[in-house]
Amino acid sequence: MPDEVALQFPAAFEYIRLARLVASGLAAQVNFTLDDIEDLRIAVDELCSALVEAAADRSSTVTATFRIEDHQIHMEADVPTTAANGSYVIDDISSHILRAAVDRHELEQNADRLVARMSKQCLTVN
Amino acid sequence: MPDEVALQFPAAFEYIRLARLVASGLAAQVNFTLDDIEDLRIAVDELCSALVEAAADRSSTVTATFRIEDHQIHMEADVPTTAANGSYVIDDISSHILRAAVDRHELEQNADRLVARMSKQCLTVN
Amino acid sequence: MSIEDDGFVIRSLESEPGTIQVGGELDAHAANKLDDLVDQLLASGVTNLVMDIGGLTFIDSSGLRSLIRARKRLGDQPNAVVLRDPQAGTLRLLEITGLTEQFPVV
Amino acid sequence: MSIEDDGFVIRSLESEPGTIQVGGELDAHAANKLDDLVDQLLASGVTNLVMDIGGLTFIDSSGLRSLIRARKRLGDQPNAVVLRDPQAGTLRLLEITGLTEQFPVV
Ligand SMILES: Nc1ncnc2c1ncn2[C@@H]1O[C@H](COP(=O)(O)OP(=O)(O)O)[C@@H](O)[C@H]1O
Ligand SMILES: Nc1ncnc2c1ncn2[C@@H]1O[C@H](COP(=O)(O)OP(=O)(O)O)[C@@H](O)[C@H]1O
Repeated sequence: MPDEVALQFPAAFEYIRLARLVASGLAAQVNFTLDDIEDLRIAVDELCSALVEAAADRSSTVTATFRIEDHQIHMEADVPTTAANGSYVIDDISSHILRAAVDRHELEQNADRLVARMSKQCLTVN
Repeated sequence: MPDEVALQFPAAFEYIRLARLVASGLAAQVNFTLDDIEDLRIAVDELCSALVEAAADRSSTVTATFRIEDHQIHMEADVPTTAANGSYVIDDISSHILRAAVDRHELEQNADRLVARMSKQCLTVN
Repeated sequence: MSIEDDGFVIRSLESEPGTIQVGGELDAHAANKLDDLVDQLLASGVTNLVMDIGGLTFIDSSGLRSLIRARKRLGDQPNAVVLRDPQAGTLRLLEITGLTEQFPVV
Repeated sequence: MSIEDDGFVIRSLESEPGTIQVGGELDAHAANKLDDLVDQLLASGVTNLVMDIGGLTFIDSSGLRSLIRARKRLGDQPNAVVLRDPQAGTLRLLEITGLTEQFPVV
């Protein structure tokens, strides 16, 4: 099984920078290029921001799990929330950014939680 | 309940820098002084290194949970491991560093996991 | 007025009313603070905004939405919100999101 | 020889046999790499080590243990391992741990 790193934080915007930090720290460790790391940072930020936005309040916990396999990085993140809170849709601006930054991304509303996923193939330096 | 942030990572030394990153990111967010952040980084590093050392192998997961209350930061971290692997003791060097860096620290071997705890009162800038 | 944090700085310049310096990381958290500052400046009668963003190291869709919001509040005129000293990353993001036209660079 | 990573760099200088440049963060992960390099140099006949640590931004007990280990392998003579350009943080750590005497600064 490939290594996984997970970050859990309250559903509040001030913690999203920690998700960016962990994503870029992890990516730097496997020598992904600065361009790829920058793309990764913004994609993680966009998706985690969507989860925080969708959460009922800051007592909900966002969990973001990162996995690196070969030259791909994957994130799966979720927050407890029901579709009754309004099913969450990524707006055009965020959508454009995500499409430019990563290879795949999706938001999926399950019965009790909203799940975000993304994958990106990265180049390495050295 | 105060906010908590948790990081989970494989029990391997290359991930300890992520624990330092999260600790310092969190501490910077609440404007702790650079001196306090530096002390915090080394204490988190010493304790997480002890947990990684005590773990059977890298398939074990280290969980480090941070909590900020008033001007105190607390970490509780653990890794699954039994005393049968040899009860873990912090050596003199690490002990001296921990005593200088934080107000309180401890390692506790439970039936199925080794738990590390620390607390530090910090000053803020601004 | 100045709002600071480890991650960002948002400051309205006394010497140039309507100019806001935004440095560091303009994510959702910082964008909320920027919205507040923009509202204060609008209440004080400012009719154009200059965003001095040479020191911006990160901006996401929340940051862009904050700029769009400011422009709307100023009646969507062509020069409602102008950007000073945007870096390559910011220009690329405006391009990707089709917002280049709305934010003239000075 | 040079081992690099986002977090640290450990490099033996061809021009000065026995000198090792250590920069960045010397934690347990990096200290393992440093041990390997020290062993290589010892195998090649080096009898004294100069640790050029001006670029060190972090060192923990694992880093210190790696220095002690190198000193032991060199027979614990007073100048077995000397430090070049240690920064304030490193000096403070040596002081706290009572190791100042063992690692002369050049
Ligand atoms: N949207 C996603 N986000 C993150 N990881 C994903 C996603 N979809 C699949 N994965 C993971 O990525 C790996 C490759 O999945 P796959 O569907 O074969 O991708 P592709 O064919 O597009 O390369 C699998 O390990 C899977 O668990
Ligand atoms: N060793 C420890 N590491 C981290 N947190 C701790 C530790 N011991 C206690 N705490 C937490 O710190 C807070 C204060 O605990 P307390 O025992 O009253 O500390 P003190 O009296 O030394 O300030 C409590 O919320 C407790 O859960």
